[in-house]
Amino acid sequence: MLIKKILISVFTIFAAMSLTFVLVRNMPGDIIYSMALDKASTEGIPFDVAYEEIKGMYGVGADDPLYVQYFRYVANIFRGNLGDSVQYQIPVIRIMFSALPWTLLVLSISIVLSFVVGAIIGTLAAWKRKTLLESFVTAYASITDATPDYLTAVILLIIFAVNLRLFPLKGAYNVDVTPGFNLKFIISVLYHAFLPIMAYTIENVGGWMLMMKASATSVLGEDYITAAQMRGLRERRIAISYLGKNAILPPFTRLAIAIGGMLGGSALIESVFAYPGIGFFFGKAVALRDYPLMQGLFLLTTVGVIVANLLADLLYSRLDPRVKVGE
Amino acid sequence: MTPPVLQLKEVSMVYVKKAFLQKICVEAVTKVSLELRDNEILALVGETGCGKSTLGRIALGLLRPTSGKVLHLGTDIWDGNSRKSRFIGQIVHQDSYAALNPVRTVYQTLRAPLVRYGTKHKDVDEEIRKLLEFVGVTPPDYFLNKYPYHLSGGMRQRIVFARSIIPKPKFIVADEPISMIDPSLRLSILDLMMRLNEEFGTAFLYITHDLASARYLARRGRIAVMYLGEIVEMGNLQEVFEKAKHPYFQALLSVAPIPDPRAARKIRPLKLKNVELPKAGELPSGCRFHTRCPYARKICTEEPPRLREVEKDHWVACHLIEEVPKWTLALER
Amino acid sequence: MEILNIEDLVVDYEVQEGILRSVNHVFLKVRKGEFMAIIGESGCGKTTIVQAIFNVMPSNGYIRQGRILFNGTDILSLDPESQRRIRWEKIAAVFQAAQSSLNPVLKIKDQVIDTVLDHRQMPRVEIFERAGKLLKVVGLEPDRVMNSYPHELSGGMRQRVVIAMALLLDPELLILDEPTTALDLITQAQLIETLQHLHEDLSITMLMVTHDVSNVAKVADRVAVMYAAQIVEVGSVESIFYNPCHPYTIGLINAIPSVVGDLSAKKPIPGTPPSLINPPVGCRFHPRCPYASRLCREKAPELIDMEPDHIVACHHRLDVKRLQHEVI
Amino acid sequence: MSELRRKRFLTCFVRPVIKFLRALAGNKKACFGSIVLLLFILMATIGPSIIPLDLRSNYLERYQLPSTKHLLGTDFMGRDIFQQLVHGSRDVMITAFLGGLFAMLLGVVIGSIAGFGSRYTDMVLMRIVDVFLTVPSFPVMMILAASFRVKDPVSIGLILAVWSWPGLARDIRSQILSLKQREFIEAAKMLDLGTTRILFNELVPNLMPYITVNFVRLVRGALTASVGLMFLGLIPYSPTNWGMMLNLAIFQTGSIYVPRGLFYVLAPMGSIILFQYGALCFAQGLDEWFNPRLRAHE
Repeated sequence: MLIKKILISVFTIFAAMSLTFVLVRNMPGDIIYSMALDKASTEGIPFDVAYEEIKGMYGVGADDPLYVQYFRYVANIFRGNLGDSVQYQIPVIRIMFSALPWTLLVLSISIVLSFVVGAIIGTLAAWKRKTLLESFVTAYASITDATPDYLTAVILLIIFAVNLRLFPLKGAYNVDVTPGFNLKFIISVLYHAFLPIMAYTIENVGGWMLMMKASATSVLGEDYITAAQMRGLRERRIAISYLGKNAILPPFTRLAIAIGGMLGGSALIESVFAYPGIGFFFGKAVALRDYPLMQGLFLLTTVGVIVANLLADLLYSRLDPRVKVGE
Repeated sequence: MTPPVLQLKEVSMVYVKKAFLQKICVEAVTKVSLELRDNEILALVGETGCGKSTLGRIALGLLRPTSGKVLHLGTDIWDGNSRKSRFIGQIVHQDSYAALNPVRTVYQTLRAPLVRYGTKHKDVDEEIRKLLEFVGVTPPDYFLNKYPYHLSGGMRQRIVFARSIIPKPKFIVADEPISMIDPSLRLSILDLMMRLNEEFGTAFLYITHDLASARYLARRGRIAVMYLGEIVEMGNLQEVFEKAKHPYFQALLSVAPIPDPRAARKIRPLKLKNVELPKAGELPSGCRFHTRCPYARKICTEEPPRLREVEKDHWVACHLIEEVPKWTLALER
Repeated sequence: MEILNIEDLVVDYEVQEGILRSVNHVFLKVRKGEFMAIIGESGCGKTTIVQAIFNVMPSNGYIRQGRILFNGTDILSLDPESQRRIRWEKIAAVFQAAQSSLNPVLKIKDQVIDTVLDHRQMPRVEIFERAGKLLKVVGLEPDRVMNSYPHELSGGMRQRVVIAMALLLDPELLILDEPTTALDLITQAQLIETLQHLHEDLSITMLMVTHDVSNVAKVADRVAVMYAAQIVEVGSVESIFYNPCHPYTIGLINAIPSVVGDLSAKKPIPGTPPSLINPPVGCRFHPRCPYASRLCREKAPELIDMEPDHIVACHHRLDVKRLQHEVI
Repeated sequence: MSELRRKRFLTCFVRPVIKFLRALAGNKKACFGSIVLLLFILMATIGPSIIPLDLRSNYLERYQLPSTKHLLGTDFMGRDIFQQLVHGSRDVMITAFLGGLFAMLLGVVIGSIAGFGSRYTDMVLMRIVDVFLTVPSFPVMMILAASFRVKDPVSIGLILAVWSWPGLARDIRSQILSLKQREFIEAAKMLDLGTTRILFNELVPNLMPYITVNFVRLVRGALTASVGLMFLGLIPYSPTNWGMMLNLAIFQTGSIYVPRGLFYVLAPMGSIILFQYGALCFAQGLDEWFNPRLRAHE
């Protein structure tokens, strides 16, 4: 199974690369025109020369057969050469590395937070039937499900940043702190990450609660729960090792998809908070038609989702003894 | 002499399971030869996983055997790559709920095949009423617009039987038709099968793990006992039940529940060497029962026994027929 | 001396269509040391009785009234902690579909440890020793089984694991709820034999709940027959099988084919079991009963002593008995 | 004959509709949901022809609070917010509907081909579905929107659909595979009822619940995504589009910093959330209506 998964992942990465290859190949002519114009003015070379150079850089209109172009393109990617950003005039790879940590920080905290909180509340709601908690879970999940994540972010921004001024409006840390491993910096980072994390968490926790509640409800109908009660086990033990351990499995399989969704939506949320992660730059790149940057960040997002997928699979096989990796 | 409605000649079914870097062959059915004569009831008994359901599906032409021939009324139904003839048999499944389309009413369920088999539109309503009356779903008008989930298991199974006789099949394969029905109603379904057999001359292949019901239904018919994909004993039902010869069938009979306290307490189960069935894909060599058989000898581990006719219409596949103690079930209450 | 005494138990389920009374004024006594069986068809309420004894009703089930006396104390009136303590220490069970009554994500040994530790303080070594002994009693290899996950064992093996777990705390009463369903004939027979041995050797009181008339005939000392949420006849196994007095009992025994004896008198009971949401008025069996009269349609019969240790709920029990003997 | 036809017509078409309407009336959530959806549909269809749109700037009336003159107040240029909302709704609704429709069609067609096709076709299609499911959809939509410079609702709908069908395709495929195994299909085959009949009388009615409920889900997703693209300013589009209103309010004019300008943000936001909530309730109602039948077995 693991080998199959890895093969599919490799295949997916190639599919994503091919997609960007086709996109770059079909770049509208006026984009190259404006890129050349930029290059000509910044480097002080004639427009014609710049135009040809840009075309050469992306292999647009080259005479080589398509497969040679594709091969060259893939080879470049593996060498880490993703070209220069049109807008920032620096290698794409540098932007990727500067943006990635911020996105990872916010996403990892949000996913863990929302999953854990959602799982606990969902299980409790299923365990204690017909209580206020159950109606709360349903209502909360419906409302957050009806609210697109970027609107949640906008609401948080308006309330906490604009009006209450409790949190900053933009950025990842204060300009007056020195980046590095010092308390001031860490506090500043967390302070700035707070609203984005909240936006993701508030948005996602409802889904987890609902999923966990449904899963726990169905587990509660299983014979082994009744059997455990008949065996006179303590409630706490039944709730944790009999109900919880089993109920967490189906939501867990959705974890990878959720990570994909969050990474995909990061363009919106990070833009709302002007938080300099992958999504923020991606949004900018698309809006300004910065093709090299767009392509690099898109590949990075895809690889990120695939790695998250594989990690989730590995973790799952540790949770469920019925699944064996390698079989 | 007309050919039998169904004839299986050396039929085998091998499934290939692809696991990681290896292929596992699972033999579900091995060289089974069987005959279902016109108007006959044949009970096919065996435990879970012995291949009896697979054999039933092969008999109908729903599955193509990996080797061997399936003949319906004397003609080979598999020719070249596809099934040649139309189905002359019908199937009745164990789960009557799954056998009926959940979104269609009783009327809709029966109407389609009636129209397909030539009933005129104006006669359809009348025909459906007649059918329902016949299978004991009365009063018919009450049931016409019911959905399957409105009905009890017994009623659903009757409707399944009603549907299955519409094309006037030569034979019906009934795969555990009563195992999901309340005990007090089981005989009524068996009685219905007997009535269909008598009035329409439909032959039945009754697949079951319940020996007592096989004995009830096929009292004038025959029985075939399967173990791990092979037929180990076969013949006239009365004869086979009275003079069971294969140790496996003896063991089954010795543990078959009897609804009579004194008789039930008298019979001691035949002690087997091993209670667990061998794993699928790891069939024992020689006689497949030798791992559990209390009488097994060296020859049993080496050579597979052939099915031999030991008495008139009584076939047994065992090397040690003469040595296995005689079995009698002549127990009075 | 009764070990278990159920008095006037009423259990309802709230379902979409209304109120389903699954157990309707049931009285039942189980004596110390006996093997008692309750026979009834699916949905007649027999499993609900077991759930009520353990007080583990599904979320839509409610015990409306009645007492369940175990050695004289009403279990239902105890506080939750005392109820929990009685479960498994005094009353253990092997459930319907025992194969699925093990937690799939825990090894057998962990489930054994959980079960013991929630009732007694005991060092792990001792628990293992005791569990090992019991697993041997039911015919399993302790080392292999203890380190397995449930899905690594066959259905029959899991069933035996559950039986061994039931004996962990030396219960006085063992309840068997359809212990043999979904098992092959040979495995079934072996299981029944194991249970009989346990009953005789350890003198545990057994209460078996099943629809399998034949198994009851083999193992039970006394039998209670249940129809449509009510008990209709209780007596010794001999009197139920050879001298049944309720038309339903007669019909049920007649409806079960056998691998021995005459089959010509076998016939099904006409009609279908009633819905428990709108059960028939009067005697609940009257729509299917050949002896039904106006009285049966109007008034529900009560359980009345026919002879010592044989009670029947039928208005026409005397006629039924006479007619039965004439037929035979 | 005609009597029979009439009867059949009644059982096939009229009765289910009546039943459905009754079920809607009986289910509070579904009732609420369908009323909300109906209001939005009315707003999108006849709204723009009743309510005039005046996009001229009027600096004297900037950031007005709601009043009888301006139902939802005015924006940074003194234009009526309610008018913009109504006129924007048409494009938003059409885009969402088309996006959902295209995705549904793609999902159903590809899922059916995989479900009914040979093992090889199935395998190839499922690998493709895996790829589509792994690569997050919103970035792809962003790239497509940027590359193709879309303007009209049909092509935006297509772009939204290109990456949102695989979930449904996979569901449909597994439904078909499991239905194909079901005994009643086997029985129909043995009765020789014919492929068309088996397909349309036996299979499709069992798939309808999944398709309808998923359609609502896809429309909701398309609305969120299309507004999101507009919100990031990736689609050049009319200024009355709700996403554009949000974009203008948050990124360009700073209306969120003006307390009186809040209505300019809240109006499109509220509309989106209300629509989503209505559709959610409607879908849940549908689900409840379809499911008791399927659950009745247990």
